[in-house]
Formats: sequence, structure tokens, C-alpha cells
Amino acid sequence: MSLLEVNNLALSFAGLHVIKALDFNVEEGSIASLIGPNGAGKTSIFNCLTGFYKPTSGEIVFNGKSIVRRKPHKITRRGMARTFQNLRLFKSMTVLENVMSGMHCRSSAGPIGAIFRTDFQQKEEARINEFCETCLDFVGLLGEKDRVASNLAYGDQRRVEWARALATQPQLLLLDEPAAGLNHDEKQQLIELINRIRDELKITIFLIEHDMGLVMKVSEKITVIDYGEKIAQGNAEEIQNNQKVIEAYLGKEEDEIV
Amino acid sequence: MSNTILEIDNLETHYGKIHALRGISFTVREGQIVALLGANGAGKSTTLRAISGLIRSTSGAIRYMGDDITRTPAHDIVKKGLIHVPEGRKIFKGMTITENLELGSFTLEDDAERKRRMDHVFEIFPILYERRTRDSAFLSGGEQQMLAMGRSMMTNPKLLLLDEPSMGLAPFLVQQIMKIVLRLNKEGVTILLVEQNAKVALKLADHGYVLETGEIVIRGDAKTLQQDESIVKAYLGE
Amino acid sequence: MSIQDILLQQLANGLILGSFYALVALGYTMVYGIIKLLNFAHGDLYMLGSFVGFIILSFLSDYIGSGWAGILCTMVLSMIVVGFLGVLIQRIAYVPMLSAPRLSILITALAVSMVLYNTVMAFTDGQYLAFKTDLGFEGVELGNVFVTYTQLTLVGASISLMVVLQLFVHKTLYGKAMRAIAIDQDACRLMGINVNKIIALTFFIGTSLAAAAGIMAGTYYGSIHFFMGFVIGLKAFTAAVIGGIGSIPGAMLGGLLLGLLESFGTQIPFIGTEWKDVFSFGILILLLVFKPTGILGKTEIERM
Amino acid sequence: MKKSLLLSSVSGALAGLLMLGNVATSADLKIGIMVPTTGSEATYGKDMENAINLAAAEINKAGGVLGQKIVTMTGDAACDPQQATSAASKLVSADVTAVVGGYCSGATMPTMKIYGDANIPMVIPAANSTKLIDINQGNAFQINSTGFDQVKTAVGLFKAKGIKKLAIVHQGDGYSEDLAKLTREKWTAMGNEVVAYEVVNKGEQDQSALVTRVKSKAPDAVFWTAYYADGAMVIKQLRQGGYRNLIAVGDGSNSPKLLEIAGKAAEGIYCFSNPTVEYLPAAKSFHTNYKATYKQEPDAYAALSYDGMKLMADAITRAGSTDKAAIIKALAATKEFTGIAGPISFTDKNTLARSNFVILVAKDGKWLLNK
Amino acid sequence: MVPSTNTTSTDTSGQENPGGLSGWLQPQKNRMFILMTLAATAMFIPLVSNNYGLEVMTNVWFYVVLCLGLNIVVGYAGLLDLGYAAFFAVGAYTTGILTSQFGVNFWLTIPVAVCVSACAGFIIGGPTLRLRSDYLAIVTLGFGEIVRLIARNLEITGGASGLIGIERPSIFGFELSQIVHFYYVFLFLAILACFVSYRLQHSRLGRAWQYVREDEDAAEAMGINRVAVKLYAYVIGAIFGGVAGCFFAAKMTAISPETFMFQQSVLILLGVVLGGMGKIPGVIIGAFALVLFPEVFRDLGSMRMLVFAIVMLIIMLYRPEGIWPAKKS
Repeated sequence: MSLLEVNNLALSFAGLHVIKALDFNVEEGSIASLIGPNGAGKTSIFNCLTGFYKPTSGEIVFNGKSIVRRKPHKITRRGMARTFQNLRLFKSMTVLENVMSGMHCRSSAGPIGAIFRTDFQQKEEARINEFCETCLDFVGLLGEKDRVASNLAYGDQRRVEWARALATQPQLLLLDEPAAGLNHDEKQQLIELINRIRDELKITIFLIEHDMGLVMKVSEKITVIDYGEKIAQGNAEEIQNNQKVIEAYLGKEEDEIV
Repeated sequence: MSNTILEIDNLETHYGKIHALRGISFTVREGQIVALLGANGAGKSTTLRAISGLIRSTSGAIRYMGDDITRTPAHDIVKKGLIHVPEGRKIFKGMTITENLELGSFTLEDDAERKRRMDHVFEIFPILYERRTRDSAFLSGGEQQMLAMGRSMMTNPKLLLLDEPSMGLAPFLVQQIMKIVLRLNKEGVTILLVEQNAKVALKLADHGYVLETGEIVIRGDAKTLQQDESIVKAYLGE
Repeated sequence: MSIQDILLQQLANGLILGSFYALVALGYTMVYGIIKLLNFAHGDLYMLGSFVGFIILSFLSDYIGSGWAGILCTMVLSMIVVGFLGVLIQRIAYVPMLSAPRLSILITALAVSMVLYNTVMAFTDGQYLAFKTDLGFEGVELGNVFVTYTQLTLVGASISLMVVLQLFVHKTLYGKAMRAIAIDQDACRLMGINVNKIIALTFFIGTSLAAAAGIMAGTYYGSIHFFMGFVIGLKAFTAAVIGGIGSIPGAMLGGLLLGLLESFGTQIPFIGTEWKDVFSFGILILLLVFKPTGILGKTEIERM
Repeated sequence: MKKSLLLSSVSGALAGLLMLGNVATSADLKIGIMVPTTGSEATYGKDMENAINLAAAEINKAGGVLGQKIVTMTGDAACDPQQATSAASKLVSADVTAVVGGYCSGATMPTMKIYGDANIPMVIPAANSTKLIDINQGNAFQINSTGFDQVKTAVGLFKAKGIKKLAIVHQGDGYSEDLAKLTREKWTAMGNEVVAYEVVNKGEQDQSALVTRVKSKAPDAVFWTAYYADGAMVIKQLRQGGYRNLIAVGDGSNSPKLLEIAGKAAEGIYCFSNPTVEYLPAAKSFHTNYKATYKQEPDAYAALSYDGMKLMADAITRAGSTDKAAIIKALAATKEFTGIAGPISFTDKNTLARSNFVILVAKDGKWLLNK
Repeated sequence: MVPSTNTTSTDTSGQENPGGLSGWLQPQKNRMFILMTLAATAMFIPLVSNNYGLEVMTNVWFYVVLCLGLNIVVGYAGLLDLGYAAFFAVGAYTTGILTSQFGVNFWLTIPVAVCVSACAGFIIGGPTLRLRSDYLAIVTLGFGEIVRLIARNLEITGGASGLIGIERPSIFGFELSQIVHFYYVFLFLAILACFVSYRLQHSRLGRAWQYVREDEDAAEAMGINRVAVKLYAYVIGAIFGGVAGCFFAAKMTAISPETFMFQQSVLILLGVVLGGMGKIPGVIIGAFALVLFPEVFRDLGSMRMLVFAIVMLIIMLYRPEGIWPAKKS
């Protein structure tokens, strides 16, 4: 069953067509990837999915319900979490506080509860705390929970971002270039983590990535786009041997210049 | 053998905590076209930005025509004839084509010379002449690329750094752009070309370097590289 | 006076007032357009312009009198002095803050404004100073509308300043570089443009225009004091927003519109002059809420 | 380390503050001066402070009061209600016997509560809003004519000049609004017409729209009830705008600065004023002494402030003791005290029994007594 | 300001720098001790101080409340508000009008003032929170001026002269009339404000404010409704100002529009920035500096606001996080 279905999605800015009539879907429980050359419109697609951009037309169905033109925070509440291409941590806050942001949409205490520390509020805080620590433990950062986020090593900051996304208790996790800036060992850990998130937490994963090695290793289905259009879809092997994909990345063999 | 125009020596850069370039070295000789290849995020654009002074390198040296320009501010580097045409063209949308070109010759005092160079640009890109009073925001992708290249030619460059001139362009436009690259080279401009479109780039280039995660992994003669299967792997993984 | 005469007179009033607003709004808009900084100190630079002018004029009046010649010299000199001051402020206070969070820059600008007007207050003991000139208030009757020569000259001066600015920005290379910086700073560096220098130039021009307006105000209204920049700063900002902040023709248009709005606003039946400012601030707020890009402003990519 | 430094400096400052009020205790007679010495009204305040100190010095030279020397202590009211209350508390804490002062009505009002609660005798030389009368607890005495008196003088002039249609402009502060309102009430009660009742926003320079509006109502006279600074601009622009009829200003505009700023435009305007030094024959020696001591001309409220101090000393002498209640009683019983600004007696509301308002007219850049 | 029993307490000041007071402040017990000492000192000040000292200290507590209120908007949520005096005015006028014109009991005016100022916060916040921060600054400034001008122009607010004869409150038949009474009232309000600020800061809402301040997009991606969260900040900040205004009116017995000028808003902002935005002890120190500095340095005369302004500029340039040290680790 498709967890996410995108039909005929289009986005344009000031007459420039960033995405043109795009269709694809992500199966529940799968690890899917979106790839394409620079400027192909991948991050724009993520921004449409998560509500940061209003698509010009088209339909996005998540978990059976349309989420087009919903506000980002509502989409997150529906169970879609994302990470950012460039780290977007809350820099001056602690690691644990960062992760707690994810639980915001799964809790409800307001100012009155906070001021009077009602029973409900205290229990909720304890629940937030506990769950966030579990998330940190999952990515292996529990020991760093009280450190200020910006003081962590880059790779660890990336993991804080994942823990934060996990804390929203998503059904679908969108990862925007999760491997950017990671070294070889960290990439290996990332692959392992992605698999664990899917296998242990049963969270569907959809990622954009430039590191083809990583994409080929983890993804079950790869969608390739170029100029905002889908040019291929399939598993790693199919994609690697797809002439259109090779052309999109390496250029056409028969291009005559001189 | 011609003179070395650009020499990169063990260059390292960081974006915050990301180690973007991990010590790369290469040279460009006068009159050559050198291709810098690699997948997205490999560090190609970073290399160009470091050379043109848009970002500071953390260590290593950049020498241009014998001068060390590692710490020279970007606007002074331009005066030496080293011009960078950035990724995404970065034309001045909201200004006309003529104005864009004029800004390309900002460092030039002589108005007659400016006129002469603009005529030359218009000769190479007749389409720009047709639309010279139009707002550049309404140009197509290919026209924008031509404008970006035309603008750089207004400075009379000796060394041109071209960052993905084919990006987002239809195939016939890619060919057109590449023809112009060749023409410029014939006019005596040395070119350092960053391309994702490896096939095209290697056809033009004399020399090629392939970057992977901030390091040069393959280097060699363009003709040899064209046959090298490992390039595909560098792009599409194993 | 017939109602037509009143309205015509108010039209003249509005245009005169509007040309002042426009002149001050230009500085706001230029600085905002180029580095996205809301320069709270701009109104104070207007005030400073009139004080610097006051000092210069009191020296000059011994040699060339305080007629038009004296005022013109004063204006040029004080535009230069205050212009450099604007650059100095930019260097000291704003350059180090360019990468800081927005809130910090805004508070810094506010602090600069406080430093400026408190300095003048400390030196003048908070006094009103008489800005003495030899200008009389002879004028002409245009139909039934009475305008003094002083008013005409000042409007003429501010219009010519605006025209000169418009020509500068569109016809000279430096002017074009200014516009280009507002679009893409990195690309400008790659054209060999020294971005910091051009930003400083923008500050210089914006500030000296404010100073020019300050001198005109001193000449026309006859008195200056340390807090005179506050109200006009706010109004000029409103004007800049009405026209679309970042747009130079927008600032001019916005200034004139606000001037007209205010003068005609006082003629609305049943609403006294005491509600005039409530009226203009109300318009500002409504405009920001419903059309933050103003009349000539560029629309940014919409985000939900 | 930084925190401890911070804490200690804060507590140090605090301790210093708590001590501050406790210094200076001697057998001297302590009298408080409450005027704005900072802020936009500082020049007036300093002028008043000078005149009061001059009076105190003269009294001390003549042997003091009840054998005690007068020591003055200034509290800065800053023309701001909040600062004025803390200044008043400071004076009360310093245990002053009496207070002379009060310039801005708005800032004086909340302090009257403080002095009233402490039952400290107070002479107010300048502040004259009619609101002060309502909150007076009996300890304060106004030696400046009140707004009522000024309005009486004003409508008297308008009547004499045959004015029919009056325009009133104020500045949106307590003092000028009070005066404007009273004038409107009185003028309409007399069966005349107020054709325009306008307000100017403080600090705004361009008044052309207002001028056109006022002019379109064709008033025979314009009465500006507020201060000189904005008044000068309003007058200038009224004249520039072609308004040729009578203009009058209230006592807040009694300043040579108004004439300086408005220049030729101010020629022939009228001003209602408490008596200032230059028109008082009795103030000749005060005038000379003031100029000799402070190297400047005394301003609008110098004479009244000087009288205030003299009156206070006189009342203490008459009371025969420094007991506050006795001094208040003596003040209330003041009969025709001869000040340099005129004789002082009080009504049962502690306001001046006989108005001392005069009418000035601007001639050749100077204020002259209107004959 | 209040000992935390909350396991999520995340104040980790001085973990890497255990020297000095900040290190000593760390253990829960010591912090408690310091707070008790400070509170006791504050309680006993009236025994040793004269009326002037009390007046000044009352003013300090008053500004502590205002600064903490503005701190919620500026410090926690990162929104520049240049019209905060408007909320303070709303509270003061609500009490003033109700007691002096309608004879309502003072204590009953407080809930009304809370509602009215919350509404004011909502009205200004609601439509404008989508704006960029610099536009928001101007809108709040304009709003502040509008409120002041309305107070100046209406009959019911007493026009430019303002309201006089505002009733002084009494508790169980005991009238609050002396400065010492108000000292304790404002001390209590200040402690309450600290308490509420602390609790809010260390709650789900408080964290949400910080998320929005640090990165709006990321916060939104985490499922935080940024408009609602900012609106909360505005409304709660407005309530702080409104309540402070009620007691201000009662203490002064007379209020006029001049108290609520733009400069008042700037002064409060100064207090917040000086000590350190978003940090309760910092804001308290800021409020102390705000009130004590002009009193101690009266001799500086008109220079003192200049000195203040320069200090503020220097702080923004060299230590934008204020005097109070930021948490490290």
C-alpha cells in the first residue's frame, strides 16, 4: 500500500517551472530515494511535501488523506517528519531540548499547566523526557543529552537532527541529503541507522541524496528526476543501467560539439 | 609547453564543521581547457569559490600567474583577469541585459573600451543584442547562461572559471554553450570548467580531474578519461 | 475660502510635506534595499543634519550671509559631513552585525538612534534652537492657493535631489552597482565590485539626503531640536512601506501619498486633528498586514 | 567570577542608595526644591533653582530663619511623573521642613500626594493646572495664578478686541489641554463661538494642514495655549499661510525663544503671562543680583520662584517654629505678602487671591507690557 | 528563580567552569540558599531604608515585572516589540477608568485588565505575526503610539491630563497607602513574575518559544505552530504589562498619557537587553540597572541617558547576549 502518493505535482516560481507534472509514490515500510542532477528540483519537492511551498497544482495524498496546502506543522502532526539539507538545529539549546521539539506536536500542555505544574503537565513532561531520551539512545547520543547542540561534532549534530525527527513519531521520514558532510565511517553508520529506523521502528523512509553509493546501498526504490520531471524509477541495478539516467548525469554520448 | 597560469597547492576549506576540500592540488596551463568533474557535493563549486576569493581557504595556496592570491579579496582578483561565472548564473534579475553587461566591466574606466567589448559580446551572442533593453529576469535558462558568460567577457578575462554552464539546459543549448566555450578558448582564454555533464566536458577539455568528497581521485588526459569506466562509478556509485 | 480652495490649498500642503517625507524615505529605502537593515537611526541623522547645518550656517553667515547662498553652501557642506557620519555609523555599528540575528541588528540600530539623539540632547540641554535665516515669507497666489517662495524653492530642491538620485542610480556605473548589490552580493564581488565600498556609498547618499531634508526643515520651520527626527523618521518609514520598501520610485511615491493623505485627512468631517497620527499609523499597520510589499515593491516568493 | 562581580556591584550600588537619603543632618533648616533639572524643561527648572537659591542666600546673609541657616536640596522632577515621585520621596526622606517647587503640572500632581501624606508645607511657583486644586491636601500653596485666572485675562482681551470667532489650539498635554478646555467653556458660556478647537502633536514640525483648516474657519483670533517651542512653529506657519488676524499665546509660551524662532511672524502677538522680572519695578535689585550671580538673564518663573522661597521663610518666621502644621497654618494666613512679583494672599483653596496676570505684546522681537 | 523539581531542568550553567559563583550556584541546594537570602534581604529592606530608598526599590520591582513581561516576547520568542508601554497603559487605564469613573473595587479591575490587555496582545499579535521581524517592530511601535494617542484623545481616559484620584486598594479593610505597602505589593508581583517566567521558560511552551526564536522553519517542520506560539508570547507578555499597569495606577493615583510614550517602551527594552535577553537573572539585573543607575548618577544630568545608550550599543556589539553569562557546555 502506498503511504505517500504524488499525482501530477507542479510548482512554478515567477514563471519558472521547477516541478512539472510529477507522479510517484512511496510504499509503506520501504526505503525510497529521490535522486537527480543538481537543480533538478529535489529539495523543492520536499518543500512541497512538507508544506513549505504551495504547489501550483497537483495532489499529494499521505496516508489516505490529501495534504496539499496544509501548513507544515499540521503535516508533521499527521506523521511526516523531515530533516534539512543544511543542519537546522536549535543551536544554543541542549541536545535533549532539541529532541524535545519533536514531541511538541505529540503533547498539549499550555501556559496554565506550565505555571501551576498540574498533574497532567508533570506527567506529560515526564513522558516527553522519557521518549526523547529513547530517541537519543536510538541514535547513540544519550550521553550527550545535556550538551549545547552547536558544540557537538558535525556528524553528531546530524544525528541529533534524526533523533529530533524521530521524536515527532512519524510514519514517514524525509531525509534531505543525510550524508552531506559525513566522512566514510559516519556514512556506514548512517546506512545502518537508516535500516534500523525502518526495521525496528517500522518507519518508512524517503530520502534525497547525492552520494550514489549510499543511495544504491539502502534504497529499495529509486526515483530519478531531471528538469522537474521523472525520468526513471526502479531499483538500484535498473537505475544504474538506465540510459536516460546515465545521460542525465554524464551527458549524451552522441553530443556533437565541434 | 605553455606556462602555468593557475596552481592549486594542497587546498583545504571548511564550511562550519564540514570539511569540504581535503587538500587538493592541480594546475592549469595557459590556453588549456581543464575539466573538474565529480558528483554533486564532491567539492567542485567549493574549489571555484575558493579560487575566486568568495570563500577563505583554511590552508594551502592558490597561485595565479605567479602571484599568491590565497588571501586576496574577490573584487581584487577580478582585476587580475581571473573571472568566475558562478553556478546558477547569478545574473542581476531586475536589471536590463545592457546593465548586466556594464556591471561586468565595473573595473574598467574607459567607456570606449567598454563599448567595444560589449559589441564583441553582442557579436558572439546576437540573441542578447536583440533583447538588450529587456529585464534579464525574463530570459530563458540558456539566455541567462549566455548573459552570465557575456558578462564575464566584459572584463577581458585571461582565466575563466565556469561552474556548470550546462546545468538545467536542454541538450541543443548545451551544445551551443559548449561551442562558445571553445570559441572563447580559441580567442586565448584559459578555461577551468566544472561540469557534471562529464561526457561533454571531457570532449572539450585537454585535461580532467575527478573529485570525490573533497579529494581528487582521478586525474589525467581528457582522452584517456573518456574511456575510464571508473568515472561512471564516481557518479553513480558502485 | 470655498471648499475647492481649501482642498487645493491642502493639495499644495500635502505635496510640500510629501516631498520632505519622500526625501527622508529615500534613505530608508536605499539602506533597506541593499542590506535589509531597518535603520532606526535614519530619522536621527535627519535631525543631526539640521544641527550640523545650524553650526555651519552660524559660521558661514558672517561671510556670505544666511540667505539662499548661505543655505545652499550649508546644505552641501552638511550633507557631506553627515554623509560621512552615516558611513562611520555603518562601519562601527552595522558592519559587525551583518551576520548577527535580525533582532540584534534591530536593537543595535535602535541603540544608535538613542546615542545620536541623546548626544544632541546633552549638548543642547534639550533646548529648541532658532534656525535663523534671512528668508521671508513672501509668496505667490496661484489661483486662491498661497505658496511662499521658500516653500517653492524647497520643493524644487527636494525634487531635484530626487531626480539626481534617480539619474545616479540608473545612469552611472556606481548607481548600477548599488542596485546590483541589492540583488546578489556574491555576483557583485565576481564583477570586481568592492561590496563594502558600495554599501558605504549607499549609506553616504541615504544619510546625506536625510541631512538635506533636515536643513530644509530647519530653514522652513525655523527651529530645531534633538527629538525632531523621531516623528519624521516614523512617517518616512511609513512612506517607504507604502511605496514598497527597497524601491526608490516607491519611496518618492509613498512620501507624496502620505503627505497628501495627512493633509486631506485633517479635512475629514467629524474627525479632529488629534486623530491625524492614529490615522497614519493605522494605515501603516493595515498596509503591512494586507500588502506588506507596498505599491511598487517586489513580491517575494510566497511561503505558507 | 562574573556573576559574583555582578552581584557584589549591584548590592554595592543598592547599599549606597539606601545610605544616600540619610546623609546631611544638622541643625540647619532644610528646604527642598523640586524642579526639572534634566529633560526638555531643564532650562526652566535650573532657572527656578537659581532664583530659589538666590533667595535662600539672601535670607542666610540676613541671619537666616529663626536663627537657623537655610540649606536647600534639589530633587529632579524631570517633568516626568515617575521620576518626580522618587524625587519627592527623596526630599521627604531627607526630612525637609518645606518644599518650594513644581513646574510641570503633570509631574507635580503625583508628588502632591507624597507631600500631603507627610504634611510638608509646599509653595508652588509655576505649575498651574486647575487639576492641582482638586488634589491639594491643604499643604500646598500656588503662587502662580491658576488657569482660571489666565482664562479670565484671555477672554477679557478677546472681548476688548471685539473678537467674535475664536480658534483654540493646544498641544495634547495636561497643561495646555486644561487651558484650552477652560477657555472654550468660558468663551461659549459668554455666548461666543469657538470655530476651531485643534491639537498639535508635540514635536511635529509641519502644521500647514492645520493652518489651512484653521484659516478656512475664518477665526478673528487664534489662541495657542501650549509651550513656546511648538507655538513658534504654529505661529510662523499661520502667518506664512496668510492668516492675518489676532494671535494670542498662554503663559507657557512666554519666552524670548518664541520670538527668536518665529521671527517676524511673531510681531504683534499677545501673551498672557505671570509677571516676569523685566516688567516688575520691585524686581530691579533681584534682576541685577541674578545676573551677577548666574551670568544670565532670569527666565519666566525666576521672580515667582524667588518669591516662593521668601514667602516660605516669612511663613516659618511667622509660625515661630519649624513645626510643619504651624508653617502651613501661617502660609494660609498670609496677608498681602509683598513679593517682587506682586502681593500674595490666598483663597480658601490655597490659590492666589488676586490674579497677577499681565498681557504682553511682541514688538520688534521683544515682549512689552500691553498698555 | 524557583527551585526546580522538574527532571527536565536543563540549566547547566558552569558545568565546564566550576570556578566562582556560577559553579557554586550549580547544585540545587546552594541555588535555593541564594534565592532565600536574596528574598529575605528584599523582605527586610523596609526595616533599614527610608522612604526614598523604598520608592526607588519599589520602582525596581515594578520594572522587574515589566522587563520580565517584555522578556517573554523579546527574550523567549525573539520578537521585537517597540510598543510594550501600550500594554502597560491598557492595564493602568483599565484600573484607572473603572475605579475613578465607575467606582469599581480595585481588585475587581485586575481580572478585567488581564482580559483587556490579553485582547490587546491578541489584536496586535494576530494579524501581524506573519510579518518579518523588522516590520513587526514598526507595527508594534505604531500600535504603541496609537494606544497613547487614543488615551490622550478620549474623554473617558481623561484626555491629555489623564486620570486623577484613582482609588487605592485595600486588603481586608487595610488600605494600601504608604510606600512601604506598595513596596511589598510590587515585591510580591516581581517574585510572582519571576516564578511564572521560570515555569513558562521550562515548559513545553517555553521551549517552543525558543525553537521559534532560533529557527522558525525548523520549528515548523517539527510540528510547531509558529503563529500560535508567538501569539501566546504576545498575549502573556501583554498580561504581565497589564497587571503591572493596574498596580502602577493604584500607586500613582494619577496617570497620564505622557507615561506611556515611546521612550517608556525603549526603556523597558533596554532593561531586557542590558542584563541578557531570555535569562531571568539577567533581566532582573537589567531592571535594577535601569532604575538604580539614574538615581545613583543623578549628577550626570542629561548625560545619563547618553551613557545608557552607549552602554546599550556596546553591549549589542560586543556581548549581544547581555551581561549575564550564557550557558555553556
